[in-house]
Amino acid sequence: MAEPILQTTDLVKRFGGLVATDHVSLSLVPGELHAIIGPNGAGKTTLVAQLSGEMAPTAGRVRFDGQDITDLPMPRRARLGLVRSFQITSICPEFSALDNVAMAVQARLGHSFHFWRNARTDPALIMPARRVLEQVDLAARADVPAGLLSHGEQRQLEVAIALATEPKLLLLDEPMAGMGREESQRMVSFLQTLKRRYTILLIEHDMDAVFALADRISVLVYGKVIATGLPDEVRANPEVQHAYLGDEAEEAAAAEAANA
Amino acid sequence: MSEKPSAFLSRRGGATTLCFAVLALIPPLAGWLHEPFLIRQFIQIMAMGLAAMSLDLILGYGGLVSFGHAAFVGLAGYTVGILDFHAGDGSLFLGLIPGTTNALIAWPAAIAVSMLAAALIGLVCTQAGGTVFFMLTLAFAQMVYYGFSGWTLYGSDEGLSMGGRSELPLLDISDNTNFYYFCFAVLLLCFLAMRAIVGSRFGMVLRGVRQNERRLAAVGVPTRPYRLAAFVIAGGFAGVAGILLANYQTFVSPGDLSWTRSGELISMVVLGGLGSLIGPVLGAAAYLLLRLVIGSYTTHWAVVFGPFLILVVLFARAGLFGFVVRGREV
Amino acid sequence: MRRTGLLLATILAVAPSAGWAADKIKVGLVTTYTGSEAAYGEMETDGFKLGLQHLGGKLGGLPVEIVTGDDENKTDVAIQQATRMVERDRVDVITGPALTTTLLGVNKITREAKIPLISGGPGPSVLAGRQCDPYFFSVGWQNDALAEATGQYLADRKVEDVYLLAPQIQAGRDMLAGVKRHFTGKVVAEKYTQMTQMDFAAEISEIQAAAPKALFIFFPAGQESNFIQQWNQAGMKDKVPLYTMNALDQANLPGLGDLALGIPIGANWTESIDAPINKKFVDDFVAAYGKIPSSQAAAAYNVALILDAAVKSLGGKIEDKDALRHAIKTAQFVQVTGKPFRFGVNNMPVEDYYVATVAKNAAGKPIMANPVVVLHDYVDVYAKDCKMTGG
Amino acid sequence: MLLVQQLLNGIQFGLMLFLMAAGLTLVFGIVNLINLAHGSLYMLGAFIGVSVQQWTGSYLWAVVLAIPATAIVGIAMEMSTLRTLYSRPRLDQVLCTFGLILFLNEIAKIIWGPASLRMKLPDFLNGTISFIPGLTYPTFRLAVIIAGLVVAGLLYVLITRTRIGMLIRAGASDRGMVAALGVDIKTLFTLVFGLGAALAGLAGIMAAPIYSVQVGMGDGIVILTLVVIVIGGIGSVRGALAASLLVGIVDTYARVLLPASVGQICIYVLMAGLLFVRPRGLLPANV
Repeated sequence: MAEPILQTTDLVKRFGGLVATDHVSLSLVPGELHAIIGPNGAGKTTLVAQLSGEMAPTAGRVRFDGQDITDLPMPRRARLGLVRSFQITSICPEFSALDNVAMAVQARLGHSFHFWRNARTDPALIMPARRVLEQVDLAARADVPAGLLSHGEQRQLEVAIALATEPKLLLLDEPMAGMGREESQRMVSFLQTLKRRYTILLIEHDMDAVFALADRISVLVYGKVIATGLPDEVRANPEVQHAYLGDEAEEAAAAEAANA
Repeated sequence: MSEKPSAFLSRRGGATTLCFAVLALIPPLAGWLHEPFLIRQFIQIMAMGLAAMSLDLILGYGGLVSFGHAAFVGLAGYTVGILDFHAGDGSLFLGLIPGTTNALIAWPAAIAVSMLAAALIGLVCTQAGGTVFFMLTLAFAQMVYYGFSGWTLYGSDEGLSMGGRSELPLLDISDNTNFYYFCFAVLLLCFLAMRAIVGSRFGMVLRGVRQNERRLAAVGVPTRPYRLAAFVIAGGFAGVAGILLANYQTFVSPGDLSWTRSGELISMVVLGGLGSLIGPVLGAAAYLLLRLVIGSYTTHWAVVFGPFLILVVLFARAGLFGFVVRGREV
Repeated sequence: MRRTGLLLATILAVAPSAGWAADKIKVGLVTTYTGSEAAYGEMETDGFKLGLQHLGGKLGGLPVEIVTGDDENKTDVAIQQATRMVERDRVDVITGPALTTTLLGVNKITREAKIPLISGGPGPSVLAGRQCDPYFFSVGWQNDALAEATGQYLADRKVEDVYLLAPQIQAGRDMLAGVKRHFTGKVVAEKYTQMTQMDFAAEISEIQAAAPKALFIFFPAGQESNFIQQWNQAGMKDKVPLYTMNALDQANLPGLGDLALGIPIGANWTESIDAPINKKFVDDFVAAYGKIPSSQAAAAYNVALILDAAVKSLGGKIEDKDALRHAIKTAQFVQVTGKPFRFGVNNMPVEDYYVATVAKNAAGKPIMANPVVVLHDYVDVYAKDCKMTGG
Repeated sequence: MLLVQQLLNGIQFGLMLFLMAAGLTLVFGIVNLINLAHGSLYMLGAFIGVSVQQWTGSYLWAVVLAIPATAIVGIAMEMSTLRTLYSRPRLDQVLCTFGLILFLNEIAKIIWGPASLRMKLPDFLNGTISFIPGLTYPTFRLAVIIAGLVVAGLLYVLITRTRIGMLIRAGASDRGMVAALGVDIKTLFTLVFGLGAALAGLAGIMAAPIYSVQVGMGDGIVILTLVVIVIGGIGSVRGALAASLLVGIVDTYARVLLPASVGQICIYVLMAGLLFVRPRGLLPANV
């Protein structure tokens, strides 16, 4: 197995008496699409915050691409290639879709202490940004202020912004949040096209999507990873079925067994 | 917002050109009306307008609510005034630096002082965001205010009177019309510079900071250095405005850097239109002319202006400039 | 286009009628109508108007137009008002500024514009010496001299030591320098406060601890009144005798009631000076405005008298500002104290300075009573430094 | 003795600031509004007090009537303008309340005139009191200290022991929760605002006999109050008390020990220094 690109060792986050992240050790190999699932309140958001650098862990380390990044803030991590998208759409609403993406390109190109040249006519920013918009099927909407895009389009833009930074690892925080069925399906097929080209850590609620996309799945319950493995292994894991899929699923499985 | 960018730009461009054209015609108009006072009034409008424009850079584009901007305006003014003072009696500033009335020395020094102060104050203030930023800028501005109001050598509360305007080679700015066109040129240059800045990569980051700071951090832009840089740049342009104001009055006083002056500057920016650069100049014109016109009918002009300001804030955020071009570039 | 139209309309609204008529004299009155020192503005306006009334509503035969401006006790505002009067209203002469602070601001404009400025009171040291200005006149007093009178009075009574307190402004420095000039005893301390300070608890505690034989204070009227009130509240009235100058007068005495009784005041004029012209002035003032005039009111009355004399000597031809200035300098008139008025070389008055004591008048109101001349026909110490150009 | 006396002066000034700061910080904590016009309420309290005294001839009546009157003005302010600002960006709040200052200053000028007015004290407050041999202190200033302490005590009880206080604390940290409790949140906000206004009015009426009462008297003090709030920790009443006393005492000593030119900067240097060490203030609110 190749050297893991992202690795956490015994990550712990406490809020007072509450343990939101409980000795989480994850490891992602380059090129894989790894999904994290878990019921509400399992600590997914807290985990993402620690991986992206918005929140400092109480204990444990995070390594990325051969470097300890535990103490680095979010922008530094992003420049190393660990880039996230947000569960709740986070765009610059007054900027056009193109501006939003160009901003990410600009960030990739290094510091922005350039004071004179007009950024909107700078081919170094605009060309790559247009390419990414084409990739996510938003080219036609490039000049529309992002705040006026539909919810689905905004979710696409959210991913496009992350892609434009040419990340080594994409941290997708519930990219399908709030989407309709059809939109979700489109997003799934889009993510399919990203698979293998990027290493992806997908945090998602939508089970169908996860099982359709993921190479490996980790299950987070009460801040603990209770299982990691291939989709089928995870699906079959009784502990997962009990803790995550709940009694209902167990009953269903039991009923299935009875019927058989 | 739905207008095509080209049409939109030309409309903005047209309005901006019109503003400058009107400003260029004020001196002949004043001559025609036999009203030299008009020239002086519009020098003040341009100088205050430039100060408001520089505030717009951080307020309108960067979303940084600074309530201490007048401090940077005043600091530059005081630098010019203090150098003039020492030139007058041949003494040394702090026993070290000789005074001068030469604009080529005094003015860069004044801008440097404003930028340096902005850097120091900004270093502390940009650490915090939002409310604390607002209160810190206010408090530091008060510190500067009390510093000068207690500095006996430079007139403390009574202010410091200059011997005359600074001396420029080739141009005699002690003449009001000359000085008017000089201010006009400075305003135009500063406007062009600031317009370039807000359109640049730096400007895009600055606007991004206002809209969604977290988003920028997530793509790898550490926002604080940019906020700080913007604060310093705005301080520098405020310094330019301060130089013009000090030369306009040939007098500087703590009143120039009081918090109410900062409040006036914010009012001008919002009145004219946030994030439009030229809008604040319109705002300054509106503010000062309203005060003059209403003030000539009643001394209680603030009774009208206070509620007017509130109404503009609540219902007409695009300001005067927005009223002219109907829309706002993003 | 709509906006351009609006702008033009505004400009036209701003512009007053052009040109000026030589058939009247336009007097700009810049003084303080707002804040703690607003009493000055009122006193001055009333004093000037009463003078005008006594002169039949005209100055040297010319009808008068008064333009007023509120300086809010701020130098920058005073400068703005003076600029407006010079450039927009085109006044012939400016008077008013009741405080040294604002006076110096206005002087900046009038000196440059070469328009006569006649002080309605203060005569700052900076305008009395080397930087004296041919276009500046004081028909009130020279700042230091008021305090010099008090200082002389303290010296005459062989008071051993004195504690000095004033705000950190030009007038404050003038006054304390004045007290020290003729005082022979020891100066316990010379303390300066912030210009706009209203609470003096800390200073009063300091003075209480220092236990001087005398305290001299100078503050503008509003602040002075605050100080005296707090001085009494702290029970200091009977412990350390308080001395001051005409910053304690009818501008603030009515509000203080009995609190100020017995305080000696250095002054160039008091309401109790026994001269027919003064009696008429005071009585008519009381009748017209329901209050006793203050030092500023008296000086403003002088302003009317001197302008009348000057314009008369010019036969109404006031367009030549240099001639007007000269006429003011050489104007012959009897000032409100009952003595012929005379300027020194520095355009400061050469006059008697008194020390009066606050006491009740027949109606039970506190007044500056029993004036005693301390300095006769006094030429201030700065006059020798003044080399006035243009005579 | 001098040191003790100056300490009392500092405490007296500090507690006056506290009356202002408590109201401002409460409003900030619960409705997240920066109200620059808080100083105008202080001014109105003083002016109303002077008017009442002119009618009735009594300082006590002035105190009794001016406080609720100021509260009513405050509530009117809240209901007419400020209410719409709660969800607005900071800039809007700052500007609108700045506009209010301009307006209220001018209104006061129209009603009470531009000249400053004086407030007279009744005889029993106008003397000195000697509570330790050798130490005399003005009775009125002592009364201010007592009033300040009493208010601090009442606020403590109000916030920690009563249902309203519980709601205030809850409202500061979680607005949704308070609404979920079935409390009319609008009324609560209005009440808190009224309370803040009443305290500002009390400060004004306490200040009136010491300072003179004039237009714009609140403009300076509101800035100082903001400094106090920042030092104390925004939204924290305990912090406001600690910071007020600190600022009052430092200001007093700075004024007598240092030349007038540097005295007033001290507070701001203190603030900058403190924030460097404790960016969230002395006693941050537990939000």
